[in-house]
Amino acid sequence: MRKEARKSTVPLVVLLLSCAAMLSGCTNLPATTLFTYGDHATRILDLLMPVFWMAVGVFVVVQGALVYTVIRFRSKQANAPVPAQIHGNTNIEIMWTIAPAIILLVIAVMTFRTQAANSYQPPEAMKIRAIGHQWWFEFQYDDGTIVTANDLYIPVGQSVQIQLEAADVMHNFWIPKLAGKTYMIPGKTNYLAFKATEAGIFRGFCAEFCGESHGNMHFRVIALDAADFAKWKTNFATTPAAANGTAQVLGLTGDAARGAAIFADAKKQCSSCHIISGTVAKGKIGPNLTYFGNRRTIAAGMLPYSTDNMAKWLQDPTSIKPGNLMGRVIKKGTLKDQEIADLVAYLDGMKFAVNMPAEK
Amino acid sequence: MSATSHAHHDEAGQAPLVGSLGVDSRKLGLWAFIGSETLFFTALITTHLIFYARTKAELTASGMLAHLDPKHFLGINLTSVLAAILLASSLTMVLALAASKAKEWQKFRFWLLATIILGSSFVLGQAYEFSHLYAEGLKLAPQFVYEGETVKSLFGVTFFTMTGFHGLHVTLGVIWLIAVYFKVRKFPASPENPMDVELVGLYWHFVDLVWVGIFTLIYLI
Amino acid sequence: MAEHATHDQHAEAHEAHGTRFYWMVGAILAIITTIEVAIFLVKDTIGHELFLAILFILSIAKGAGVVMFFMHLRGDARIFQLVFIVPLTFAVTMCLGFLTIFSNYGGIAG
Amino acid sequence: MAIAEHKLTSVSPATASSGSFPWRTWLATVDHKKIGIIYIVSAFVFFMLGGIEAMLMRVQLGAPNNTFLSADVYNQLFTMHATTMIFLMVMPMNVGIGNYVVPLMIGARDMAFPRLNAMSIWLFLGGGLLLYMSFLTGGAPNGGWFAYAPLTQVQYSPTSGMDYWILGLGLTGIASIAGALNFIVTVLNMRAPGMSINRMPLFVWMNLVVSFIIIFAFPTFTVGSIELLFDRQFGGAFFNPAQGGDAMLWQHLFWFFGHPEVYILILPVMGMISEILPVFSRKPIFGYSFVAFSGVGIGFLGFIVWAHHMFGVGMGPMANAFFAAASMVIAIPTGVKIFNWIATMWAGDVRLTTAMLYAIGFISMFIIGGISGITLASPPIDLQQTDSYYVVAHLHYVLFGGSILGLFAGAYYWFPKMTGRMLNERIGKIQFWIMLISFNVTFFPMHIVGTEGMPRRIYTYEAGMGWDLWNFIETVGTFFLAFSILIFIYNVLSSLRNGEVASNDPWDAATLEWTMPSPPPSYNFLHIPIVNSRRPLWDAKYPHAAGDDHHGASSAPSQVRYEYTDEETAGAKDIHMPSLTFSPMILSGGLTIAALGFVYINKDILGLPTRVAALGFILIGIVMVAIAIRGWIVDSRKDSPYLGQHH
Ligand code: HEA
Ligand code: HEA
Ligand code: HEC
Ligand code: CUA
Ligand SMILES: [Cu+2]
Repeated sequence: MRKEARKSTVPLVVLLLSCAAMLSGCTNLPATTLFTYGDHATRILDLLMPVFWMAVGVFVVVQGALVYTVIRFRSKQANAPVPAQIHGNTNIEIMWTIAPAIILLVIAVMTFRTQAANSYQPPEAMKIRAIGHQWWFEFQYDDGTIVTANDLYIPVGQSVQIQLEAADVMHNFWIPKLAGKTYMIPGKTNYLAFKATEAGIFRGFCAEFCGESHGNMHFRVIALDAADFAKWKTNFATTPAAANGTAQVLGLTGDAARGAAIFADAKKQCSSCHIISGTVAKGKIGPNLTYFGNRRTIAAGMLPYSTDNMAKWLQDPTSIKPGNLMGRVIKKGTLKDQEIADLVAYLDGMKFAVNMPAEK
Repeated sequence: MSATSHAHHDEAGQAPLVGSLGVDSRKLGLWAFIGSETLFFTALITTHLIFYARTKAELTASGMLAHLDPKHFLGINLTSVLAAILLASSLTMVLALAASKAKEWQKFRFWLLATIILGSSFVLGQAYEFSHLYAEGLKLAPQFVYEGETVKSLFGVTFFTMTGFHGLHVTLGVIWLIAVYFKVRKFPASPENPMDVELVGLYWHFVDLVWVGIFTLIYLI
Repeated sequence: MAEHATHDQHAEAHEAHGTRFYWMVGAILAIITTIEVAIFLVKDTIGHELFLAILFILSIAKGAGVVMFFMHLRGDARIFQLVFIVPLTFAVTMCLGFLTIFSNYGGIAG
Repeated sequence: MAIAEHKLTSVSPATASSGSFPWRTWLATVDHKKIGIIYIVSAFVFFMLGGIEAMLMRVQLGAPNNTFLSADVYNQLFTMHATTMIFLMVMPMNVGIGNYVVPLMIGARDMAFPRLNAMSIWLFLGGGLLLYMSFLTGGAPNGGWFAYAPLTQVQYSPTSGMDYWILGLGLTGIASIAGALNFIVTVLNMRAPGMSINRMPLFVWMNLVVSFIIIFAFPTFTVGSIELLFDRQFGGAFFNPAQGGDAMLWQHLFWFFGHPEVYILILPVMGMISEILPVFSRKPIFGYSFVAFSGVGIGFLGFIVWAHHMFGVGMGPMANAFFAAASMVIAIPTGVKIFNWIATMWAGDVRLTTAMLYAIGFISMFIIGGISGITLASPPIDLQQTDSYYVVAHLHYVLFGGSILGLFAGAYYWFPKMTGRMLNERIGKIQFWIMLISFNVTFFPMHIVGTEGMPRRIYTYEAGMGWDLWNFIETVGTFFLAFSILIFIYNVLSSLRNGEVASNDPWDAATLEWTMPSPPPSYNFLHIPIVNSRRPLWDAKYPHAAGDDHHGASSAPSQVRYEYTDEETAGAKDIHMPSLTFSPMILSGGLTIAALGFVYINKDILGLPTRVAALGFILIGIVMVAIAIRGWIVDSRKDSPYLGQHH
């Protein structure tokens, strides 16, 4: 009897864990796939749910049969007689070959329907080009006339078609709440179409291992109402105004105009890697920093956006994000604190108002 | 490789050559190995075909195919001769086997030597072909030069890798043939001889078979 | 699977091929090769599809000849046929599968 | 190992020696049982290494924003963890147990090619050592166990790590192919009289199937890694899109191998389960031919599902649908196995020994892993789950919950046969429950964090994602898991010294290996048994119960013996076994040294001297190989009834 009680710890543990799983499934966590705000992800969830319950059914039946058999037929005495020597039964075999086949057929048919819906590329979809870099995302609108990085702005209620490419190694583009993953592959172009159904800020990740800082390659999707999105686009398309203003950082006062000069200074090399439209900065190695003041994060999700964090980044990019390319040139001490303060003032000052939705 | 203990190890201590399946163990092992090698060479050939199709499509699209088909490198004359040599060596090989089974050692030595010579000529021919192609601009590099024009293509890489590994197999086959030649000479009375010959023969025919595939898929199409 | 098939049967199958037979097979294979090269030289006049079709048939015949008669797979123990044909099927599956996948470069995950 | 050795030498005249550890009889051995033990022990050592790597990873992931490991070290660790567990632990452990048990089960004196067998073990060790050398020489491989291009190209992975990976796995690959050929010939051609194909134990069946999978799956991997080596060292560009190569080609070549590989890891274990369940249910396996042929079916299907690892790469919905359907079909033969196992226990006399507990645990956990596999096989669902911890959960449920638990079942089952001592059952049961529970604590939450968006292969994560608690629990679980393995080690060491002495047939089993002394003498069977049913030993013990055994049995009883007179035993000296030889080891050593040369053949580390040294290594290696082949030929002549001296 005591041994039987022990035997039942397995299902108990599994049961407890699955209860816990359900509970946590009921919380809307930042990156969960179970609360969706995009048609692509919703269709997947609608497929997952019935498949999940079928799986639970199969699990309960088979696991139950296993545990029941073990408990029921456990040897009760040391010298039990040899049980009947049964070698098989063809009818039963056929039955339990067919039963799973039927379940699988149902799963397969549902799968194909979802596949068809999710791979459809609506011709009217807004086209956005997304390029994966080690370890950040570049986003281009309107054939490259608008270029930004790490914050993907999309309109709500309109299909967008992301054209996925990679500049170096493979990356994997994933916005759990909006759409399933699609790889970004050098030498190959992939397409992913989806539609956000609610305004909000959503988490995005690079999901394919892409080298040292793969774990630090995130992005944000900012889904704006159609009007707000149109406004964002118009604003972004206008060249940033001449730098002015100041910022308090590292206990110093940074001056934006001075920062702009530093940024443009060929010796400091910022301009050889970054683009800021309307300036001499035309480098294509790093993210486009136009309207950097609007960013939600710094360095592809490494740090939340703030002037302090920006200063931290400029002080020593490598310590923030191991292996990143900028750190090979900008090392600890390359920039003096005053220069950093000026640069922060410049970059932070470059912004316009956006009607930001909530994090979802 | 040698099977020394058999299931039917009878009391007289005389190891029979056949086991529970009624076949020779080494021969079974070799056939299975040949099965494995089939997939090895198919993977190499498939790689080549994928990139060749791409190069061809790109050259056609840019209108360069007419005078820049990578195929122009591969002289059909030399390769036909090589194919014929390898085929002939297969014939001499099987004749050597027949002779060894009939215990006609004189004949056997003649045909085996012929096989060795033909096989070596194939290797030499291939070495000549490689150096010739190299001089013409086809290198183990992702581009090749044809009459002064550089083409970005993996043709050289896939071609040399594939045929190189085939050539390596032929070389190993020649070494094995030579080893069998001397073994039979040293132990003419051994009843294992026909099987030794049969094994190296199987391997040799397989290498020929691979060339049948390469010749058609790479040189002709 | 042929259990305990006697060795002598296979041995007989081998002996059945005299040297003349091998010469004949060799000659046929040589002729096939000649035809292959010949149609290669005239391939522009016969059209690409026909050229490919003939070439495939000829080289399959050639390969089959080598395997069946030189390697004696025909008439040899079933197990040898099995361990050669099964991987050959996998190999063909792989080759055709890869070529199909690579010819149609979808670009859509689904 | 001391006791085991003592036992072996005491019964085997060929290895009789006294005093210190008989190095020679082990290093130059061609005995399948000794080779099996070397495999098992070295695979276990690699298990510890892979486990320690996992524990380091888990410590790093135990808390958000942790800085215990750097990103670079973490990446090396998970690459080496998976490479170790798959290629240096589960595969060789399967081969080791198979090596020991298969010849005994089919009534053979040894493997078909004993010297080739010895070569396999040393080559496997050479490959493993080469892989681990990379830690000392500037960085272990860091591209993940499937080494996706172009990250593994030299410009993105400039250390020599990936070269070590290619060549190390190349060596173990040759060892695996040679081993598989050996198994194929042994199983097909070395069976005792009457041991027909449809009477073979299912463990033997699964080893046969797996050997075929190995020889058909490994070549594509070999080609892929040769091409990768050409890319990295000899100016190729197969997988480098920047120069016209194709990153997808690597994935196809790898997974054409990689998927069959996972069945290479599980099928032998399923074979063990199919041996253990009937013995401890005191019944024959239910539906023998269904269980056997479902294994064959899984083997075949395994070759047409490879691209289910690539649903996200944009092959298009048609291709994905095909691979999805094919993957789902595999659930059918697998289900057949599961149901037949349950039916085997049904109405049986189920004795819950440690081995049996592990076998039941295997079924139980594998069901979970298999079902999560089915959700992954649906492309839309996979697009959310791929590259997330959900996959990590799936793969550990099938690999740990499957392979490892099954291997423990096999270990408890065959340990008495291999060493002559019983493992302690009480400790074993405690170990089982700790392991089963901590396994679930470690890996079940991974399903959840995966669903909650945690990507795999990230060295750290930010707080507030809802992942912290689960990751902490997983890390705690890992320590209990390690503890359970320490218990096992204790059990093995103490049982070797003073465990209960094992009789020939401690489990009341049914197959031929239990007719022999524990451990068996070097020549295995004094008289080769004559087999007349699927359960020769059982039928000899229970003639009345064997009556209804008309499946695959002929009317005559099997002739198995396990008691011999001294006189008969003395006759054993006439049994000729192949002699000790160092040639296989020298050959493997030569190949390993040459492989080391290839790692550096085109490296600019110290300029010319490196290349010269590398070339030197290659030449030394080739010379060693040549010497070894000569020695090999000479040695094999000694054993030839026609060419050798008379004994
Ligand atoms: C032992 C190893 C093993 C085994 C046996 C399996 C078995 C299966 N695996 Fe798994 N798999 C791995 C090891 C294994 N896998 C590994 C290591 C990876 C990750 C590689 C990496 O990326 O690092 C992986 C990844 C992986 C993926 C890719 C995920 C991704 O990266 O996106 C997929 C997708 O289809 C998949 C599917 C399956 C399926 C369908 C099975 C089936 O064979 C399972 C069949 C079994 C059952 C279904 C349970 C028993 C059946 C019944 C009780 C009958 C009734 C059932 C039903 C009706 C459903 N596996
Ligand atoms: C058979 C295969 C196998 C096995 C057994 C394991 C076992 C374990 N794995 Fe494994 N794992 C893989 C195969 C396996 N894994 C694969 C294929 C991957 C994918 C890799 C990739 O993405 O490329 C992976 C990835 C993987 C990850 C994900 C990494 C990532 O994506 O970032 C994690 C994380 O927790 C993990 C953890 C563990 C743990 C905790 C164990 C534990 O079960 C280990 C338990 C064992 C021990 C703890 C050993 C005992 C040690 C001691 C007792 C130490 C004491 C001794 C001395 C000091 C002498 N594994
Ligand atoms: C060698 C090229 C290089 C140079 C020089 C360089 N950067 Fe960068 N920079 C990068 C790269 C690459 C990244 C992206 C890093 C990442 O997220 O992985 C980056 C990121 C940034 C970011 C964060 C971008 C984002 O989208 O969050 C800022 C801000 C930045 N750089 C500012 C500067 C300034 C200011 C200078 C000059 C002092 C400079 N960079 C010099 C390459 C460079
Ligand atoms: Cu980009 Cu991971
Ligand atoms: Cu798979």
